[in-house]
Amino acid sequence: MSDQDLQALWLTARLAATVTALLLLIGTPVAWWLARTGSRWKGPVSAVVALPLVLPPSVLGFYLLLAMGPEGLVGRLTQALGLGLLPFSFGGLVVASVFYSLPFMVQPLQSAFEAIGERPLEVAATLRASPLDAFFSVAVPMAAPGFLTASVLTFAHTVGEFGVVLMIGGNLPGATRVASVQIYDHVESLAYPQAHRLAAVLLVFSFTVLLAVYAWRPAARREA
Amino acid sequence: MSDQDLQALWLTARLAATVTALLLLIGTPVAWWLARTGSRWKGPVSAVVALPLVLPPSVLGFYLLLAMGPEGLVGRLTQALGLGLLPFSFGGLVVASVFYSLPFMVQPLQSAFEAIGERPLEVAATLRASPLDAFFSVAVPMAAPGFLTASVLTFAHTVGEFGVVLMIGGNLPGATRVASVQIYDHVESLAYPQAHRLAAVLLVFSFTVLLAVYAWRPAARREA
Amino acid sequence: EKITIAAAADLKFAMDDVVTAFRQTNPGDEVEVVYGSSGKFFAQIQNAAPYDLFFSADIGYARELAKAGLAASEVRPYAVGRLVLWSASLDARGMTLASLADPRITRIAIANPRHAPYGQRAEEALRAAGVWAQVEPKLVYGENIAQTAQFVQTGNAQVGLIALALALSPELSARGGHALVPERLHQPLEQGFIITRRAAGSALARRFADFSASPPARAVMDRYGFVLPAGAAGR
Amino acid sequence: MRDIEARFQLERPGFTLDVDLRLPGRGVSALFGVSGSGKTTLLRCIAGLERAARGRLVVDGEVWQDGSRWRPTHQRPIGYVFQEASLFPHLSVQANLRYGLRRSPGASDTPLTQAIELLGIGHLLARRPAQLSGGERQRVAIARALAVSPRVLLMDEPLSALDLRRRQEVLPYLDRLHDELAMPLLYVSHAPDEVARLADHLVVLEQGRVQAQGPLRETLSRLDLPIRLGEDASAIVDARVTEIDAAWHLVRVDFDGGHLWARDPGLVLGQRVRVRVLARDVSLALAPGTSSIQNVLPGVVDAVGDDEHPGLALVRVRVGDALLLSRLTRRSAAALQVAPGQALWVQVKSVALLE
Amino acid sequence: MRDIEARFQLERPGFTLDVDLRLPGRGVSALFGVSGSGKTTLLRCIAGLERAARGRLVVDGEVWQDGSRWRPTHQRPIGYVFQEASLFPHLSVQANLRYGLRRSPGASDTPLTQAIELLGIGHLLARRPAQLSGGERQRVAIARALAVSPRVLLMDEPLSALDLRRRQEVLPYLDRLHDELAMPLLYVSHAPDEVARLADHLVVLEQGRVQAQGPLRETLSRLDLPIRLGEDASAIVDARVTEIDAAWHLVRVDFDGGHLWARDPGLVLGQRVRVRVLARDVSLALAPGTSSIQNVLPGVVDAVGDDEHPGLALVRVRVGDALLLSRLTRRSAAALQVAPGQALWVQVKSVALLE
Ligand SMILES: Nc1ncnc2c1ncn2[C@@H]1O[C@H](COP(=O)(O)OP(=O)(O)OP(=O)(O)O)[C@@H](O)[C@H]1O
Ligand SMILES: Nc1ncnc2c1ncn2[C@@H]1O[C@H](COP(=O)(O)OP(=O)(O)OP(=O)(O)O)[C@@H](O)[C@H]1O
Ligand code: MOO
Ligand SMILES: [Mg+2]
Ligand SMILES: [Mg+2]
Repeated sequence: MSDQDLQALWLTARLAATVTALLLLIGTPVAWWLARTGSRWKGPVSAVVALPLVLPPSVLGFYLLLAMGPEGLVGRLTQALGLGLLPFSFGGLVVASVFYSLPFMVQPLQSAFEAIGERPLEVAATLRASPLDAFFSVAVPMAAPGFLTASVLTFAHTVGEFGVVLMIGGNLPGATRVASVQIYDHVESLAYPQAHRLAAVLLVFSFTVLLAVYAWRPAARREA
Repeated sequence: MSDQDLQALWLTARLAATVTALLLLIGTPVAWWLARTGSRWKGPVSAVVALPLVLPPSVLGFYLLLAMGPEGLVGRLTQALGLGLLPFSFGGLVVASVFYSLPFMVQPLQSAFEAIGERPLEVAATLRASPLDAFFSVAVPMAAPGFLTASVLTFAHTVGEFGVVLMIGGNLPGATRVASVQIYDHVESLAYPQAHRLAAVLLVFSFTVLLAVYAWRPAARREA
Repeated sequence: EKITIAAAADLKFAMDDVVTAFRQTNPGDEVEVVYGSSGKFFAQIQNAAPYDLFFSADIGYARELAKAGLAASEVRPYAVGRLVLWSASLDARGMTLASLADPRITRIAIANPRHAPYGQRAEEALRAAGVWAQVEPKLVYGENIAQTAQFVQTGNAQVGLIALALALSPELSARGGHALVPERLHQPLEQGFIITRRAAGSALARRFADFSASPPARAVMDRYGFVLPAGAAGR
Repeated sequence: MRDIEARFQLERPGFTLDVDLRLPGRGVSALFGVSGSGKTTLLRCIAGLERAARGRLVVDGEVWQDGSRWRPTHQRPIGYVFQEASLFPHLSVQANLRYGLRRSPGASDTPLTQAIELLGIGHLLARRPAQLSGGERQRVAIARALAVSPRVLLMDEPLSALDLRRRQEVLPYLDRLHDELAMPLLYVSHAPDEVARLADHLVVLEQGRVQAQGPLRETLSRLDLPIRLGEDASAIVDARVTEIDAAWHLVRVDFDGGHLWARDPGLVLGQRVRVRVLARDVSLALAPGTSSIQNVLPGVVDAVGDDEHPGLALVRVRVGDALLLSRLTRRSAAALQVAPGQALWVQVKSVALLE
Repeated sequence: MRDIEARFQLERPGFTLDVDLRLPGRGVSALFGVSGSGKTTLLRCIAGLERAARGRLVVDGEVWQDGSRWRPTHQRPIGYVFQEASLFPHLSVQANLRYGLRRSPGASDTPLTQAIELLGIGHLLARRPAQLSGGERQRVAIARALAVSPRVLLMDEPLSALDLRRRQEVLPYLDRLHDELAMPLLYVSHAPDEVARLADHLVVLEQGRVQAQGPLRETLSRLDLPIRLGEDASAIVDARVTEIDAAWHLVRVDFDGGHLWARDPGLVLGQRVRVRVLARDVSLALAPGTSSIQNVLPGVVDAVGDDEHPGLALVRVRVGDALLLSRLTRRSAAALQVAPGQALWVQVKSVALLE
């Protein structure tokens, strides 16, 4: 495997890890709110969260490119803030992927939170746990399988991301040329053996990680 | 909007619906088995099911193209069965998408089944329900939110599918030119207004569907 | 110094060799090449993509960018592409466009005529040869010319209309022969490049632009079947 | 042979179930034992919910489990009331009740209709389980188990969340039920009065093993066992109604050793009844006195045993053919010089007619 | 004012809670009522788990709820034992027990250590809740609620899954607990013996409304109420230990109206005790006889009332300052010509010393 391949793999891992971490921070409160609110905004917010799903990645990438470009709304904002432009940078990929993978984090988490029900949180409250405390000490551990599913889906989905990255990444080695793009490049260059090799590495690596994750997977907890 | 655009939208809807229906059939037993087995194959099978996630769609598409081509294993099989070759056909897209979207069906369903626990099924058995009967009359309705999440993720993911379709679709109007490809084509042809229009239609349509689905969403059931 | 070049997919092998040649004479410089479809590069450059030179498969894209003020140089033609019939499973050497009507040929790959220059020319040629009506139902469309070649190479399409440059590449020439499509059957595949606005101050970009018109580069291009457009020599 | 033959071994970390039971094919068998003694586990084995249990189970001549044979739960004609109500949260009360009924070919609506009325849950049919109180949930669970017209009824503390009055309404119903349907009922309970009232057969479990089993009457009059029943040690006497005193709402029941007056639960002349006499209600005297105690019978001391409490003694007195238990302080026993063979008067403050 | 003042209105489909209670700031208040009468709902209101409830709640002078003021559950110093054990399924027994303790600044380990020992759950600490029996779960839930050293303890039928022996061990402990900690205990129970044993104050709920409330002694000796207690109608007498008969394991307790002998639960001389005398254990006689009944006291009939059963009467007899209840057949009452003002002998077969 070439240095470029290794670089692409490493970039992919960094991107997926960053996006998963950010989405755990962003998606968890959203999922929690959706799971427990009775607000009439619940439906619309759910739909908005799910929207990135139905947008084809290349289309999403195109519109993100327009939005984050020098004439786009986001682009003007980031420029005004002195952040420069997001497309064609690692930061841009992260922002786009967070947006793109949001539903993969939120939906499984929401289901997991809903499955907990009210009672454990009521019990926690009677045992002096503030809502925040109960969230971390009861809801989060009880939703552990959901967190696992959500994180695996998010991480994997980011690793497998292609259309968005191709559009707003610009295929820059070390910054935006992730493994999926690199393999695609190999394929487009008709360099099949190289493509096979990198794909195999990605596959074996992913399989190993998944196997480890599932071996450690917390058993679903039954009511007590 | 042109006829071609409408045709692409219709094709997309058909593809997503077919894939979701098939995956409900295929993914449900897999998820059920994973949720309840104590077998040591559970980890490996979970990992295999999750694998399509980490494969970039274009890469997956490329290997499906190889596998389903005249020299590939699948291709030889389909030819021997008199089915011809799968690439560049609606059937091929369906097969590829089923493979590609499998984890989106299986993982939320598995979480939902796990959250049910043993007790309701034990109760059902004492009330004369065979395992199959209990599955349909207890597990499925109790996992309803999970089915919804899984179906929405699967449907949406298929609508948004691009890389795989691009690789094995061949862009044939009415057979494999789905909306995502059509929008991309507009973009590539610099026909931005057409791209915007189709993307907007797709967006509004999807949002409406999602909103309807979430409005109807069964409230998560609490323990009783 | 460092530059990034966006190049059309048909240039893949030729440009790699040009860059190798350039590096030999300019060892201290870094040159990255990104290949893709011209339409996508166009959209990206409009949105400030960090490409210093853009080698388009259709000179039209380059002209559009120049018109929009996104070029730091005039539009320079650098090659005229050629279409060939190529197959991995059949012997394409004796084929003509008329052979495509043969019912034993069920799948024919061309690039998407809507946005890929090679696709547009392929359609023109098929029409001009009078076989469009018979051939059209058998067509499958690649997103760009490289993907079109892939369809053929994997055997999913028996024949494809691809770039001569690709058919001459080591990967494809080993698998099957090709037959040139007569130039008169379609508009010329005139290809052009620009230095983008962001590279206005880059000496390296200018040097590479100049190098690409230099004899060593031309030799490489010739090897891949790219003829120099009439009147472009010496610029 | 309509008996239930149940032999099970089940290993769990820190607990082993190892029982060999023969339960009568009709009537109520009470499962008694402290928390954690394996009562629930035993019921689960019988229901076929513990696949890991080895052993043999024959019900009514049919082998439900033996070596490799294994009849799955849904093919065992049982009714099971779980220790926690365990209603289906996704179904209304009505749908919960009909769930098993719909799956029991040939079962009639009648038991369910009766149960709904008797358990007072008619007004709850449209609700979801989450909208019920604890006792309401338990009542729905009982009705649901009865609706399938089971051939064996397994009940794990079904009345624990019910108030006294409701319990007193449900008990005679269960009583009648197992009688009419000639269906054996396995009943886990911590309430000795429930056991004494309902049970024909008693199984005492301790740490997963059978400590005692046998017909209730016999088991109850064993002086080494009643201690487990504490305040509720009692004897059972079979008798017949011979007089009804309508004015005072009393009935007289005769048995071999004499007669007893009891309040009238609405009996008819000549009816056979089961009389429960609590040991704590029986005092001994050397002569019959004049007190509000109406039932004074001559008897002969049969045996003197220990009570749970060191200050108390349990005395078994033969009254005619019947054996009564009396619980008194050891000091009183000494003062009266109670010893086997001694003749004395038995004062019975009150008795309960169970049927 | 260390009282609890609780006024709540809560509307539910088909049910309305509307109560106005004043509960003593120490001792046990028992909540009594049939299934569905609103007991759980009331406890939930007090715990702050029903945000929809309007009303006013003042505990120990602190306003927990009033109009717009609302103290959230986790800031109310309560201990709550839910009707279903509701252990955290993801935590071990040990972690369940320490959950609240860790969040109660200044709370000591002692209550938990004591509770673990007394409830016999020490060997279960490493288990998961799913691996416990029903009674074991309930015991863990009780210990968990006690561990937070609450200032008010709310218990919703905490002993319903416990066997008699365990219950008899836990009851004195709860007794001592609320005594030592001077902490009010609100206790929902269906078991009259528990209520009679523990409670100082009784609240009877019916269809969401308070039907009766008052001190236990007073409420119990009301002749119109004991019927709710059925077999367990009883009177409470305060007494002091005056003699210990070690040989016979008996103690003598004196009260204003005389003395009673009871079995010795391990008391010390001079100790104050609460004596529970069940109406069913009290018979009346015109003359003291020689029977195994040790406790015979002179008394005067105070009132004659109705029992639940038409054949029975409840007679209230004044013995010194104390009021005892006797339950006898109307026929006996007639035979003895029982009437207010009549002097007679009260035979008490057995009494329970509650402390
Ligand atoms: N979530 C709910 N929605 C609607 N009604 C409810 C809900 N919870 C309880 N109820 C009703 O409110 C009434 C009081 O319920 P509550 O749980 O307070 O009764 P309880 O006195 O505790 O009874 P039990 O002894 O059976 O536990 C009942 O009629 C019950 O059906
Ligand atoms: N899933 C399990 N894993 C391990 N041990 C268990 C499991 N379930 C129950 N036990 C243990 O097995 C023993 C018997 O449990 P079982 O539930 O049969 O008791 P029980 O007699 O029904 O008690 P209770 O009256 O408290 O309900 C207990 O010691 C319990 O801790
Ligand atoms: O090189 Mo192209 O833009 O795929 O025809
Ligand atoms: Mg149990
Ligand atoms: Mg309740």
